[in-house]
Amino acid sequence: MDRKINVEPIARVEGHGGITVTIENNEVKEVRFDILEGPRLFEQLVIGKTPEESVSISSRICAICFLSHRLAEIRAQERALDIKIGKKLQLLRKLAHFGEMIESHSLHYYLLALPDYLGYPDAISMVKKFPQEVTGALELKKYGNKVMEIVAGRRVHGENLTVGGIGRIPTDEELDWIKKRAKELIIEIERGLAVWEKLDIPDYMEEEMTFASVWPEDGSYDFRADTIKISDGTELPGDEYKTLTNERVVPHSFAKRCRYKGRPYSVGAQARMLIMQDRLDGEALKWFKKYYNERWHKNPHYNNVAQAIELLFCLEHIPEIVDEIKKTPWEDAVEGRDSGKGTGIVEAPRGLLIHHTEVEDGRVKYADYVIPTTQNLDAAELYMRNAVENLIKQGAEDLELPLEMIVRAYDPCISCSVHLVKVIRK
Amino acid sequence: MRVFKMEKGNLVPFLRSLEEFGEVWGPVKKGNSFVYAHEDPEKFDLSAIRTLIPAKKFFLPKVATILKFKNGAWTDNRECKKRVIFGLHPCDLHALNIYHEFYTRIYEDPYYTSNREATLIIGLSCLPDDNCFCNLTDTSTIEEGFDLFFTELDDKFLVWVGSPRGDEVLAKRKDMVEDITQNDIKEYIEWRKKREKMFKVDLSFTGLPEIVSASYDSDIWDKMGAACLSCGTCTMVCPSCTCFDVEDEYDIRNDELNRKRKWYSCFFREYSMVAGGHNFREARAERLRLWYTHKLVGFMSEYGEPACVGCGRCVVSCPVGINVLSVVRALTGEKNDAFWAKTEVKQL
Amino acid sequence: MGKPKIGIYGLTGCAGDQLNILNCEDELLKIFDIFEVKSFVMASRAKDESVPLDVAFVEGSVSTEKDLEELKKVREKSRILVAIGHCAVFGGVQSMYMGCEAWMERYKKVYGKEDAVTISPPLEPRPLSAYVKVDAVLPGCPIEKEPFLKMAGLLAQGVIPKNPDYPVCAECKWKENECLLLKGEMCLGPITNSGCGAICPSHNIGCIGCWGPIEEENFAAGIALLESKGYTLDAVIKRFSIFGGTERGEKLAKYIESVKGGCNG
Amino acid sequence: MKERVDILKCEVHEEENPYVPERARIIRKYDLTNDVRFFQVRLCNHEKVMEWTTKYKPGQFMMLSIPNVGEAPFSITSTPTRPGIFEFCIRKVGRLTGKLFELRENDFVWLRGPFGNGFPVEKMRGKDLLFVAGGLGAAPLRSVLLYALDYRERFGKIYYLYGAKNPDEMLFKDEFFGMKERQDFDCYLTVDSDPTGEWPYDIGVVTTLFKYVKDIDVENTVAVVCGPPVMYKFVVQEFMKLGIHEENIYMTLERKMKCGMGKCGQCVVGHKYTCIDGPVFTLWDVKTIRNLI
Ligand SMILES: Cc1cc2nc3c(=O)[nH]c(=O)nc-3n(C[C@H](O)[C@H](O)[C@H](O)COP(=O)(O)OP(=O)(O)OC[C@H]3O[C@@H](n4cnc5c(N)ncnc54)[C@H](O)[C@@H]3O)c2cc1C
Ligand code: SF4
Ligand code: SF4
Ligand code: SF4
Repeated sequence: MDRKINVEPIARVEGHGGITVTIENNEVKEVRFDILEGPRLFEQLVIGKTPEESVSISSRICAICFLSHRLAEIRAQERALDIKIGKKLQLLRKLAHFGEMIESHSLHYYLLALPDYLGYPDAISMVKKFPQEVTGALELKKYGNKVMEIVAGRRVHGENLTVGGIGRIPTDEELDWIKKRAKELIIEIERGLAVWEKLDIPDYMEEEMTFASVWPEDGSYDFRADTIKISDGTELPGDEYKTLTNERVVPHSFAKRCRYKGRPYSVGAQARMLIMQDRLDGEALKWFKKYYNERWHKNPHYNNVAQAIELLFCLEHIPEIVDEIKKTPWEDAVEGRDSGKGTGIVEAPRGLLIHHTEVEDGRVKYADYVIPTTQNLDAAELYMRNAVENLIKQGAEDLELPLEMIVRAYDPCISCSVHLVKVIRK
Repeated sequence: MRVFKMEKGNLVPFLRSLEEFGEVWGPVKKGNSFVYAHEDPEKFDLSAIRTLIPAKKFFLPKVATILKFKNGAWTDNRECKKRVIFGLHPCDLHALNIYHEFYTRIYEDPYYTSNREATLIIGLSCLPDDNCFCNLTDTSTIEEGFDLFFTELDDKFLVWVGSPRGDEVLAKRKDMVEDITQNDIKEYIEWRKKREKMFKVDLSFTGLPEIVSASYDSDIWDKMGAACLSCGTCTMVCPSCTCFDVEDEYDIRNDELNRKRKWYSCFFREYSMVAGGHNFREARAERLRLWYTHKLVGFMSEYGEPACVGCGRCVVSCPVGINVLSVVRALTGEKNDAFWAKTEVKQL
Repeated sequence: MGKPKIGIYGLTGCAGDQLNILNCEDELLKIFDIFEVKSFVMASRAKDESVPLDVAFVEGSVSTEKDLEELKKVREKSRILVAIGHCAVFGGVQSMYMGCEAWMERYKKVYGKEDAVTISPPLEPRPLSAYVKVDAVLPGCPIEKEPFLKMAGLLAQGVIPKNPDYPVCAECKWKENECLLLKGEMCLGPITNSGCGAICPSHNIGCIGCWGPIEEENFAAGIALLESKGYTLDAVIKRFSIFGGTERGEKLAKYIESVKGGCNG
Repeated sequence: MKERVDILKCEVHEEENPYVPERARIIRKYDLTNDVRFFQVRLCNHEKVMEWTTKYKPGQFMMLSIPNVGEAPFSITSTPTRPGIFEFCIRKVGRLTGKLFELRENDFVWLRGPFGNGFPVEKMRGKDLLFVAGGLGAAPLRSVLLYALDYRERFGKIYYLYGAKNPDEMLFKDEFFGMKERQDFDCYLTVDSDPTGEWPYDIGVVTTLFKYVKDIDVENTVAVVCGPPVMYKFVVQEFMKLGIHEENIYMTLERKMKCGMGKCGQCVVGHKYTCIDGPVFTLWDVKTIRNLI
């Protein structure tokens, strides 16, 4: 049987991607995850711009995780320029970042991933059977958005958080609302988490995987750090990110590809949770223990539930972040120099995100961005190949949905992956 | 006019007590400027000079739904709110009087009238800063257009009663005021003298309407036009600017159609554009000329006074320094160091 | 008359505009109720590309041959085509060097060589109007919820909406902000389309121009003004170009040519 | 909150709000040219029909609303001497007019008005009248022309000169052809050019018709011109040649309007608001208020 399967565009992911599978004589010849999203050349756009401009531009890489991009770029710039910021600002950034996780994870878990497992084309169609879950999802999403709106300026591409500062500090009333609402919403995500228990998690793609995430120096489960941790035990200082990423260009994609020690690796909520599991606490820890099993190390579908648990973690921790913000006095940032190199490492909702910058006399001279989806592409291809091979053996007809589900499990943010490619230096 | 005096300490309790009539609004600090806000009167800043946006926002809201369309019929949608506004200076009150004439002439604007009837207006004396020139526009004192007016002297306020409503309000608060004495009048006269000496703007407005009319073809309009950003700031901050735009908006949330009106500006491109894309004032220079002729000449012939009340808002607001003072300076051949006058802006 | 049939499409961009549609949490079900959504790939697997559409919303710039193909297909079957977001309306940040440094050179700096990626030939990013007729626009990077709902409301009633013709400063004054430009900050409010509600100036942050150039922008005066406040011509031009899109890009290139020669890169 | 003491008034008064439009039904419509359409409408509220259609003056305009699209001013082309209906001729130029052209008979529009000063029909009494129209200018002129004809005995000589680009562009062609038969006034029609070759009357710009104007008492003549702005200059020159006084020469002007009541400001010229001080102006006004045309 010769067959060419083409799924394009992949629905319910952000951006344009396509999967091409070529099967000859019941043998898988090629499995390709194409990125069709056009090139935008971000690493070139920021050249010659000021650090602030570079932050505004590079956060446009992606709308869903604009804030992560923004925070990564801000961190890169602050390290390059040796700017030291105060604790209150740190906390405000953390709060906004938690908001982004909540927004993005609720969008992905409920609206983009769950419909597959439950057999619906989209979340809107689920309303009849799962009214509480869908409205709960929208409430969570709205809340995450509201947190970003308050702290980061707006829902998408807010400009309030800047290099070394913030335009407007949220008022106490706003902060109190954030805290109060976080507590109210915990019930919603727990309701959503309960759905997972009833689902059948496919196993036709499983294979042991390497994971990577940030490794916060203060021992907390957080989304920003200057160190990367890999599941083989390696700890890398941020500046040495290339040891992990090793980006290369492939002809079928405007997104570059990454491999660690010649093997695909994976980033995202699943990676974070496996690497930082000892740092979980509260209800989030209980749910993790409930759902954790050996397959987490070899099956990308668990990224979905990892996101939902992370969402709960964020909601649980927001009240204490708010309390601390309120009692911490404002300190102005300490200015450093106007030339230097720096790497900013954060966790975007869909995984490790790296912005590297080089600034000379207050202007960006060189930039390199490594995006989570770029890092996950090879892993996704590997799992898809496994899936196709096993499914053919089982004589399955419908290959499209299983493949799409694998892609969607990565919550890929294709538009970012594309532009984010390594600059070849002569 | 009836006058009383009030101890300084009585002001805040007095204003607080007015909440019984409506929301009490007054000038509060925002950055280095002031805005009218509904706050506790304790926060009102008596030293406030001009607010960023004048009190016209209460009578012609920035954006308001005037009509709703439902089941085949348009219905009046008047949202009026009872308010007490404290802190209007003489220039602001003159501007409100202009508003009143304008919005009641020939056709009475029902929205304006409702808002006005729902508002208690309490004026407050002020001491000019470097950009105030109400002495030149003859608007530095006020006789009418308020319910009460407070003049702040060293240790007390004089409270002038300007309307039966004001009288009624005061009548119920007799314990907060006292009759004035001969000495109070003397103090007031001293205060007036001191205030008059404080005006700094050195410029003559004599013969201005004629000068502006005669300068119709002057090339200063083109020079200004080259620098003007058409940002509309001047018209938004000017207390005597009245223009608005009307737009229909369909609200999918409530399935209803709202006809809205919102502030608009003669500096915007489409203001003078008619069918076929023809624009009667294509060049920014023409729009500037319209504004200044309207403010300084047109109004004069209609109402016998210029529409400029000397509040200085355009002086502190236009990013390129186009304002009544710099324009008058240019027209009368005085030294002018406004950005637009100093800079040659080369257009493409 | 049945419900208007609509499609929501994305070409090359960050998907922020589609996301902001999904971000209308309280109104999302309503939107799906008043319109018959035939295609919204970012939100649903179900789609039907075979029927003609009353309204197509298209996000993103045309940056590959594939984008162009898709755009033409959508145009053909839609009665009203609405460009949403800066990329679709003006070209997006990716078009900031239009009229300037050769795009292919920059492309090669990123991908190594001209034909490194063979999947679909890349094009220098341009707005939709560079290729097809656009009936209505909603600018913004990204679009905002309120103007979108307003626009959707009118479209649902069969009326083609029109955007305001005035700049951010107007909304900024309505918000009663102190002017940042007067404080010497680089604010692009006067030359930028309103619609965002002057968010950035309301946060004490100079407008970076993300709603794109207003039709009648006086950028020459803007440049002169910022230069008088101590910014270098180069710095001003760079800032103006970020969200200038293809059109301002070309104007700026001409301007620079006339004052100093060279390019905005 | 505490009950508020009632010093400040906040009730919405029952009196008529001049911003609220009345519903009207399109009872007849047909094309006058390929982009100008004639609309006859009748108010749905029977009680208001007679009041509204008798109280306006020729030269006044109504604000016509279509929900969701907005409102715009249109000259009334009918005359109060023939009450019961309003008539408009409308050129399709944009959003509102475009939508209006999609409407069918029995559909609704919404009206408020009348607004504007209108023609000084009282002042015209006993005078000779010289009407000159170009293109769409025939719309407001038709109103005052029909009015004058209905009160024929009140006026002296009446001339009506009308020019259109070509026969297809002439509004109310049949009506005016019919008028040419009338003995009690002089109606002259012209077209700039005649591609059909069937045009029975003059060919040439409207000013060429002035050759027919004879024996008017210039001291006692009111002249009215309506048409595209470019036409005014030439027609006015002809009036001046005849010796008609500046204050007896009237013209209607067009500006953007959002309220019709001298509030929104968009029609302002100098210190005049076209909607209340106009749309009818004298030549003297036009000369003193620069920028008017
Ligand atoms: C006193 C008066 C009487 C008029 N009488 C007639 C008439 O009898 N028949 C006729 O066909 N037209 C008449 N007009 C013109 C008519 O009002 C415009 O053609 C109409 O407003 C265009 O609306 P639109 O929505 O279709 O066009 P739009 O889509 O709004 O715009 C098309 C163009 O018209 C301009 N425009 C918008 N609103 C107005 C407005 N209220 N007035 C003028 N231009 C505007 C716009 O700036 C744009 O350039 C009259 C205008 C006035 C002021
Ligand atoms: S005069 Fe000044 S404030 Fe007014 S529109 Fe022009 S630039 Fe803006
Ligand atoms: S802050 Fe910016 S947007 Fe606001 S008025 Fe000033 S220049 Fe305009
Ligand atoms: S203020 Fe400017 S940069 Fe900020 S959102 Fe509005 S248009 Fe964009």
